[in-house]
Amino acid sequence: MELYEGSLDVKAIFSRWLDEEATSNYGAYIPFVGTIRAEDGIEALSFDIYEPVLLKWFDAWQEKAVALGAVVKMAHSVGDVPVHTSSYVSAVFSPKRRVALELIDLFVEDFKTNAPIWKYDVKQGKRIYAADRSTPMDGAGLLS
Amino acid sequence: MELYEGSLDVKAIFSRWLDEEATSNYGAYIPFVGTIRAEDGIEALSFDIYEPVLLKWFDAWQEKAVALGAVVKMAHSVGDVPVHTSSYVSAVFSPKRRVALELIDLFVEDFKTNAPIWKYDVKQGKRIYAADRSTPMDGAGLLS
Amino acid sequence: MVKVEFLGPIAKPPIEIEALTLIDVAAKLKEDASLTTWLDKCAVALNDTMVNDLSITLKEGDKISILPPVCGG
Amino acid sequence: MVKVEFLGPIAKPPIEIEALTLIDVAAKLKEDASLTTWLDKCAVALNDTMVNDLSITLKEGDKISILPPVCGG
Repeated sequence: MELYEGSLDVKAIFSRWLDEEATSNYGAYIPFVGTIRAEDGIEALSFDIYEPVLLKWFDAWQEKAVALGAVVKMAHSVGDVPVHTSSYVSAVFSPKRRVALELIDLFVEDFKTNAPIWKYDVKQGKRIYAADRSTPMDGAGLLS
Repeated sequence: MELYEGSLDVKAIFSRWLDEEATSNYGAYIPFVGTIRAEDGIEALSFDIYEPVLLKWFDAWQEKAVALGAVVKMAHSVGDVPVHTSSYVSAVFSPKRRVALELIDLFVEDFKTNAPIWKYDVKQGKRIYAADRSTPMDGAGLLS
Repeated sequence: MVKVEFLGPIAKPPIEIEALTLIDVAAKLKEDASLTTWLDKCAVALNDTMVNDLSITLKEGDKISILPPVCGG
Repeated sequence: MVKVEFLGPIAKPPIEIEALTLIDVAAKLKEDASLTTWLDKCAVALNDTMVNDLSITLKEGDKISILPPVCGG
């Protein structure tokens, strides 16, 4: 789990992860790279992260991955990330392709729902919470 | 569609594809990297490819991808590829993550069934057809 | 006393309140009009572990985090 | 005359035969004992397009490719 101020150096992250597992005998490596799209006149997206809960969320996924003989990795940006640069890379390494293809899908989708990260559009220098694209986490409404 | 003699330079391919689509406004980039596992005492795998049919297979996938607003890319090795090096990289770029996650799965699975590529184990310098891991293509048995 | 912190876009400073369970916390937070639109969409962590049970007994110094809807990536 | 080529592990040189349809090609190939274990597992391309219909009419110079089970990646 890696957090960075601003845009990710996607090539460096991809390459380092490849090197880290170069002799682990995994047959499949599937990264997912998320890049900021230019839309609705935004200059950038900006992110807040609550790191303690993110780390627990990630560790729980790592346990699931290891139980399948696989491993997961993740990097995310904190703060502003300009359009056409990347804020998110996650990856699965696994001996077999089916496990890798299924795990990257579940990992990315659960990330979207349950990773404690808040997204803001940046327009004319102002940060606007992306309420319409945000999802209540599992268990939301407990105090209502 | 790119074919190379021997192992793929995965980092260079990943980075070049990223650069090629740097301003295409895709939000999701999912590569699949296939690496030769050390197992059953093999030194390498070796590949034969029938390029004319592979190109048509790939072009048909590119059409499907474009219809979904996405694009696919692929690189594969010809000849011997030593263990712990990579023989196959494919990728999907798409505006949205669901399309990308579903397309990479379908693309890789159809590749395994219908790309005209033959795999051999290399043991003590000898090439042995991987018959037990090979799959008859769609329409097999037409002449039997 | 337990500490309640509001994460991300809620943009509200942390508060300290008396509470024996999350039921007490819920009652207290419902008194705050600025939270009305948030509470039904927010998840809750106790000492950085996500929780789903209002009856958990709280102890002095516990940290309760209020997590609004998320959108990483 | 049409040309029949055998791809990948079949490791057999191409042949030229007289054939009006793929039915003729099938009949000819079945005479070759070395192909017995291959034909039921092989797919067929005509001039590099995969085909699924035995009744296609062939013309002089057509290329028929016999594709054994594959395993890329």
